[in-house]
Amino acid sequence: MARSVETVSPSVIIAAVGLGLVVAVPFLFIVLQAIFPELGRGSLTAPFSAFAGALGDAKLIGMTGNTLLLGVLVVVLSALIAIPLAVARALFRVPGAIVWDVLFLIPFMIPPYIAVLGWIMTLQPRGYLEQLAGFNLTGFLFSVPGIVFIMTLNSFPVVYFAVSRTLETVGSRYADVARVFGASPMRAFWRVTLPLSTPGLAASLLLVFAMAIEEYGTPAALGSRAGFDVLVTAIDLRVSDWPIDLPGAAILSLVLVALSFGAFMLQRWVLSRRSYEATTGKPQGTAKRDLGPWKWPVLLTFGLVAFVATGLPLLAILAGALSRTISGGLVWSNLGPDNFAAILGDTTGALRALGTSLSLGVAAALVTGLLGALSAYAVVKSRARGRGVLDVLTILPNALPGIVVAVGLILAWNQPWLPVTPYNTALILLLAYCCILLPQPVRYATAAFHQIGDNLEAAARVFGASPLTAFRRILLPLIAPSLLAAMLLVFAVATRELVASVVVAPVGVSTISTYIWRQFEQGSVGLGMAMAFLTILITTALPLIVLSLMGRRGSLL
Amino acid sequence: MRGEWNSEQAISAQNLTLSYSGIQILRGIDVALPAGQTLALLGPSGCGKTTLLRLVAGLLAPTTGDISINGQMVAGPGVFVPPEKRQLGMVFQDYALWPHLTVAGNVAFPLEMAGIGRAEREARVTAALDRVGLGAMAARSPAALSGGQQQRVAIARAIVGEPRIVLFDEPLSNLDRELRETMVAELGALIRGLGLTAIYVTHDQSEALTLADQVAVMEAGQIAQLATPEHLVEQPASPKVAEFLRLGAILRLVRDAQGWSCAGRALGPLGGPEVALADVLVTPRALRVTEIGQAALTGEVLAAQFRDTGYTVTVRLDGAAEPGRAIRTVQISSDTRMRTGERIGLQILPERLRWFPARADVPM
Amino acid sequence: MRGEWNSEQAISAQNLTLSYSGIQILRGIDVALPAGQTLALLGPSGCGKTTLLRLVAGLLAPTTGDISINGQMVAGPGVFVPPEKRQLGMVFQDYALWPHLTVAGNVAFPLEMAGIGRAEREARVTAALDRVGLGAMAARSPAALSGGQQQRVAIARAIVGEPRIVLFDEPLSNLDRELRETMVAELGALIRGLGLTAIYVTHDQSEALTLADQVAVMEAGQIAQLATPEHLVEQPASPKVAEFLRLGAILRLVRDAQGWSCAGRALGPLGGPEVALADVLVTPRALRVTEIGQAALTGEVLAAQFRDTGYTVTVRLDGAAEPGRAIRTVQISSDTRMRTGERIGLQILPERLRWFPARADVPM
Amino acid sequence: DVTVYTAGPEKLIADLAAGFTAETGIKVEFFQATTGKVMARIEAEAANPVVDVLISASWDTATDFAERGWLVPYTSPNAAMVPDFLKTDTAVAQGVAALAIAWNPNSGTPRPAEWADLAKPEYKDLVNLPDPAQSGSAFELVAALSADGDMSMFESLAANGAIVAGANADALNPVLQGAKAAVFGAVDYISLNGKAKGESIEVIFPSSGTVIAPRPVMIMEWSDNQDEAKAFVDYMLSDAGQAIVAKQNLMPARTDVAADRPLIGDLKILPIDAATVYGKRAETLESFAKTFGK
Ligand SMILES: Nc1ncnc2c1ncn2[C@@H]1O[C@H](COP(=O)(O)OP(=O)(O)OP(=O)(O)O)[C@@H](O)[C@H]1O
Ligand SMILES: Nc1ncnc2c1ncn2[C@@H]1O[C@H](COP(=O)(O)OP(=O)(O)OP(=O)(O)O)[C@@H](O)[C@H]1O
Ligand SMILES: [Mg+2]
Ligand SMILES: [Mg+2]
Repeated sequence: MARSVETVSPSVIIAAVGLGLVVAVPFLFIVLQAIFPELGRGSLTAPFSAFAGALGDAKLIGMTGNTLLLGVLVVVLSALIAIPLAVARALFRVPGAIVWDVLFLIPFMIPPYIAVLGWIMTLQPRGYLEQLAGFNLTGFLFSVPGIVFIMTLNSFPVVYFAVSRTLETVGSRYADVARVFGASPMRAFWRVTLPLSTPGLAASLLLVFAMAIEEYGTPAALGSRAGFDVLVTAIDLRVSDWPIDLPGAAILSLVLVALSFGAFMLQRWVLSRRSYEATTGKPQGTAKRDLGPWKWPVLLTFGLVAFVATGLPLLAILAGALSRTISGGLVWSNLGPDNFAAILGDTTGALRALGTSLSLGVAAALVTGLLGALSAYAVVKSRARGRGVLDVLTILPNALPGIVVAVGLILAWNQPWLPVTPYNTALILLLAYCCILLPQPVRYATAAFHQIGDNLEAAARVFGASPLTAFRRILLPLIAPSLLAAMLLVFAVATRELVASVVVAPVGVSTISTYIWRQFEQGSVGLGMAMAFLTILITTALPLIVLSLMGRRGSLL
Repeated sequence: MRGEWNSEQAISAQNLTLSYSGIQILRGIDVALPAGQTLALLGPSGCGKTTLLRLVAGLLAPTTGDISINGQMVAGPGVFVPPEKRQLGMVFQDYALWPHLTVAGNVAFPLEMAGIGRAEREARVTAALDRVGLGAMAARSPAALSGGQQQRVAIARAIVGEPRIVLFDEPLSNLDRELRETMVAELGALIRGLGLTAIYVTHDQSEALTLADQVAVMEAGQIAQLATPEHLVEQPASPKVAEFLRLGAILRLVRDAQGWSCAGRALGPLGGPEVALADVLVTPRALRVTEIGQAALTGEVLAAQFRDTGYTVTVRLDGAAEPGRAIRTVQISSDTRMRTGERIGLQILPERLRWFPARADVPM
Repeated sequence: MRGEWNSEQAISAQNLTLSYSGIQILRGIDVALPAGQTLALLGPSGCGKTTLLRLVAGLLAPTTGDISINGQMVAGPGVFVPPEKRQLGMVFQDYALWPHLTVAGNVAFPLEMAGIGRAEREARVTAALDRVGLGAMAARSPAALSGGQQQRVAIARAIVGEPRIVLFDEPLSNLDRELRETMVAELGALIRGLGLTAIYVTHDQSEALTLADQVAVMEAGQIAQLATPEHLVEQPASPKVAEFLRLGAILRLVRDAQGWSCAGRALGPLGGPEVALADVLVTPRALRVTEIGQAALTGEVLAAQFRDTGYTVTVRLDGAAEPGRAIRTVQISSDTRMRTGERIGLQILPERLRWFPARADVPM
Repeated sequence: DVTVYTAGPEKLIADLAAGFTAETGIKVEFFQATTGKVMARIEAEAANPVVDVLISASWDTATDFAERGWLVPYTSPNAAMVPDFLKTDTAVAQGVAALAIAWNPNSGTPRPAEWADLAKPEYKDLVNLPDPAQSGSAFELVAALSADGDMSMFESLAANGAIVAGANADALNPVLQGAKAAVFGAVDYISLNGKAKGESIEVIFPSSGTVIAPRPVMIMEWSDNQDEAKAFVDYMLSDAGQAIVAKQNLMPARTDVAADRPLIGDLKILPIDAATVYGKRAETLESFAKTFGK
């Protein structure tokens, strides 16, 4: 369409600049690192010399296959668990909806290595399960299904939140229309409601896929025993012991990026084939239905999933935290608040870490929320040229392992010629979190924008709103349920992000996760678990407040 | 999908009420519509027409009262038959097209649900789209259609399955007049041809009067009058119905020894009831332009607008406007264009008047 | 927001074209609308009316051509003034209400954007809502309104800021007739009272002819005729326009020595052009019912429908339908109800005919 | 100020920094992580480095950095009592860890005394090995015990159901809980710390010998704070500094500092020819992985 004469909207410019800063810069340096092995030393010699070594690895194909398999399995299982829950949550009055939301958010707050450790300590021989119930599930735990299961527990909420928010927008109206035309409730769901929630579904499955192929903790802890190596394990090997192979890690990361790029193109294709504009200029009431006789079965399902995904790991963590020694097991004489007392004794260190992480979490949520919404707007709603490039930029960090992002950030921001640099300030952590987590708000907001009819923004413009005002007053509130859910995810993950934090944290700054991790390193598993448990309790408060405020405004319940 | 008709009522509702969160939207609705007939619903914006259709379709459950379709109770105390079991078609006021399906996909949906095979389905979709003039747009997304085109897709979707009962919620409101007339004819032919039962909400009286076997005039959640079109036009049940149908002006007349008078002007003996005060409906057909000298009523031309088959002339009657009441105006038709401001005389044809007992508490 | 008028054109467009992905939607549109005037856009569904409004509003940029508002070019080669700088109001065909704002919030938005203080804003919102009869619903969500109520919110939002130019896209399509007439009067008063310039898309000719200073009849992306309402009714530019406006029947007449004849029936000398073949527009006003024996034309009553101020009677003319052409029917108005099937005679009033040169290639 | 990057335990560097600042008034900024992360950071920062003093957990880095010319030659006066094999021109050990068998006495298995014991049927499926690919010292142990490419000990371990379980902590944890009985090649001080806290764990140094992992301290050539960095190295090797090292259950580098644990002199240290061993690193890892069916 002939729009070339229109000046580019400021939203698009902000999005472009923000994406450039947060994503393009570190990514560029990762690519440069892959090409120029000596980049760290400021030298551009021997370009491409590392490719043969990294890509020539005989196991690469197997690992790539494993990675793909893992990603696909986690995606499928996440969808199977999350979609029914999301449907119930979006279309029906589920008692305690906010509580379930918060419970499903908690898996993100548990650092993955702790969650895995919790699972190992629960399911392995003589683990908590065996101590309490007399049997163990070690065979399942250290197998591909076990890995998939545990990773799914950490990622299905992404689907749950995206799909429930998308479905909330769709409401039951379109399905009702289908029923008038003879569709049974199930067919109406399969033919109308579910396809209309494609934006949220596709976006979240993409996110889950990228998260799954990029996650290190679980496959490393469980997969090596199952002989199941994935690309991230190989990447981590390259940076875990001397000699460090940064170019190799960068190159393998690019393979991961390529995989997620493929998934992204698939998602784009799905979304561009059809229109999903369920929010029109003729608003229709979307009151939620009562569950009726389904109330208890649904509550039971929610309860079961929450118990397995959130309750069990939390209990395992609590057990670890309350045990004086691991070898002492779950006997009364071995239990006590010693670890909690120790944390409270070291209040300064713990509190500082907590304060740092919470403020970084909030800041990351705000920055990625804003930037994500603007980028998604630029991609979905604007007609700006080059918006495809922006869309690609928002997907790049999706599959980058945290450590590689961290290296990219250091390479980028520690250049001697930079007059000012966020490096060695807490800002670099914020940049790292934003880069790693930006895909969440972007995907969520993209999905939400796909649902909004164009005339709603057009009307605002006609009535005198500048592009930014129209964005703020009309579009932002309309995508708010999705965006806020994504921002809560960002908050939850940012408060416990470890890998990038460890590498880029300015000297002397510790975050919750680095604090916990250092306790582990010294063998103080109990201390780390106690800290983890406390911080989860504290970080839960914020989502709880946000969700109940939104619930009161009626946009979520 | 067509079935055998029985001679029972295709749709009947007894004493329906509906409240949204305490506000009564519908009260005491009784409808009985024999199979094969068309009921037009007329009524002011917000009076509850769409709500009534939603009740019949099964998209809402009545607060009290019951609904039967073809003799089977579909909604009532302890009974609720879901929409898909009611076998209807419906044109939604806001179209409610599925955005993710193409035009053809939207129209094919009812056939798919009825389990009709692909080949027949495609043929029928094409036929339905051709019927509404959108044969060429089958593959488009509904979002890439104009408003009227979308509305026509909604119509095609409602009729493609030839359901026994079709509910039309202002199905032609966004179509131009030429198309509207064609579509009215098409729909009429379809409804009669297949013996469909239809409820047809419209704001266009000519549509209502053309298509309907019965017309229900609704007002504030109630049915003010339910009658055949002729009956409605000739014998509106109340001044309000007459006003709503724009049948003419309602004048309040006072009787004295000489006969009736209006706003102080004697009109002579016009017949009418033996009461001191009465409201009378003066339709344009009850007035004839005559010379000012001989005229019972005189007035000034306010406007002359070309409509359909001639000019509609609005005349302000002479005589003091009574306090608190609108200036009395009447409309007549004329095949010449009268000048605004021209003064004319009007003669009343008593046999074409319709009398209502005046209710002193309701100022007209 | 009201400004000084200059005597220039408030809106003008030269040679506008618009294509969506290769398909030409609008072609060679030229419009010039002086300040304070109202232009009605009439045209069949899908002809491009909404698209034209969107071009004027700045929601689309023309493929070629330019648009000026109050003498300033707002769209053209290398120029594009965004919508918010064009200071318009608009009623969208699909209302475009914001679901997250209340009714009052929707209506207040244009005032907020204009930076009007809270107190004045509230007063004006209340006034605008009262104007459309929704004063009591200010605090509701638009989703809890009926279709017609939503449409009225859209109207209130468009006029609350009293913008210099208002674009109405079928603003009354979902309102009942009584309300529609009230609203037409309201809008007319507002437009004239504030000296607004308006483009008004409608399918209701009476609305168009009532409100508009000029009427543009569009057809397939082009403007077929742009004229004053009187001119349009009296002198339609083409048979197509006349047909679209439903002004009457178009008959194809053949001239021979005795004068004109239609489908084999001699009509006598009716005047008209000195050609062998002509199309003539026979409006209802050009026909008078007469005795069958003396009548130039005879026919059978097909239908008699009550409309507005009398019955509209459709008459099928006698005489063989020419192959490939529709059966010739004409409409007349009558203040008595004629029986379907009744045979009547019709006399032609030659001075009320409108002649068009017949184009043999276009079968009528 | 000195900026220290360390791969050692956080408590150690925190105490050293505090002690140093108390003594000299010079502030110490430190960054603590695993060897890999510390090195990745240094590599990435190389264009504009910030680190003054590096404490690595792997001697190999010291050799490599010296070859690159990134290190300043410095011999601390306090290093006199550090054995020669724990110091070079450019690096000196801060402390030393050794690899050992970490065995859970509650596991119901007999107390192992030798590496080879863990291949016995009593330990079937009950032995963890740290992954030599992820830990430099574990690699050295594998190299030392598979001299001349003889993988037989690991083959028998694998046959006995021993598994390779991630890095050090991942290997130790199941032993503590009792899922496994012993770690083959645990880093001693972590297990000793656990024992001190009451965990049921015993650290056994096989008399056939083990490998040690000295923790070299280096001063970076680009440092603008050479004097302060040297002062810090001096402090680390002072009596006070070495006592702090000993408190973490590491062996002090100075032979004259006592510690509450077996010291270097008490252990038989398997000889390692770093050049050859690291020259064959890839092959060794490969055949190790093959042995454990990875
Ligand atoms: N996105 C699109 N892609 C292709 N064609 C389109 C698109 N949007 C509209 N059209 C076509 O453009 C033409 C003009 O549309 P427009 O909405 O202007 O019609 P209109 O005159 O307003 O009709 P109506 O009276 O039905 O509202 C229509 O034929 C429509 O099918
Ligand atoms: N969710 C709701 N809550 C409260 N009132 C509602 C709700 N939905 C509709 N109403 C009210 O119910 C009444 C009837 O609405 P309905 O849609 O049936 O009107 P309608 O006769 O179809 O009007 P229209 O001709 O404008 O479409 C309206 O006054 C409307 O304001
Ligand atoms: Mg309605
Ligand atoms: Mg339109």
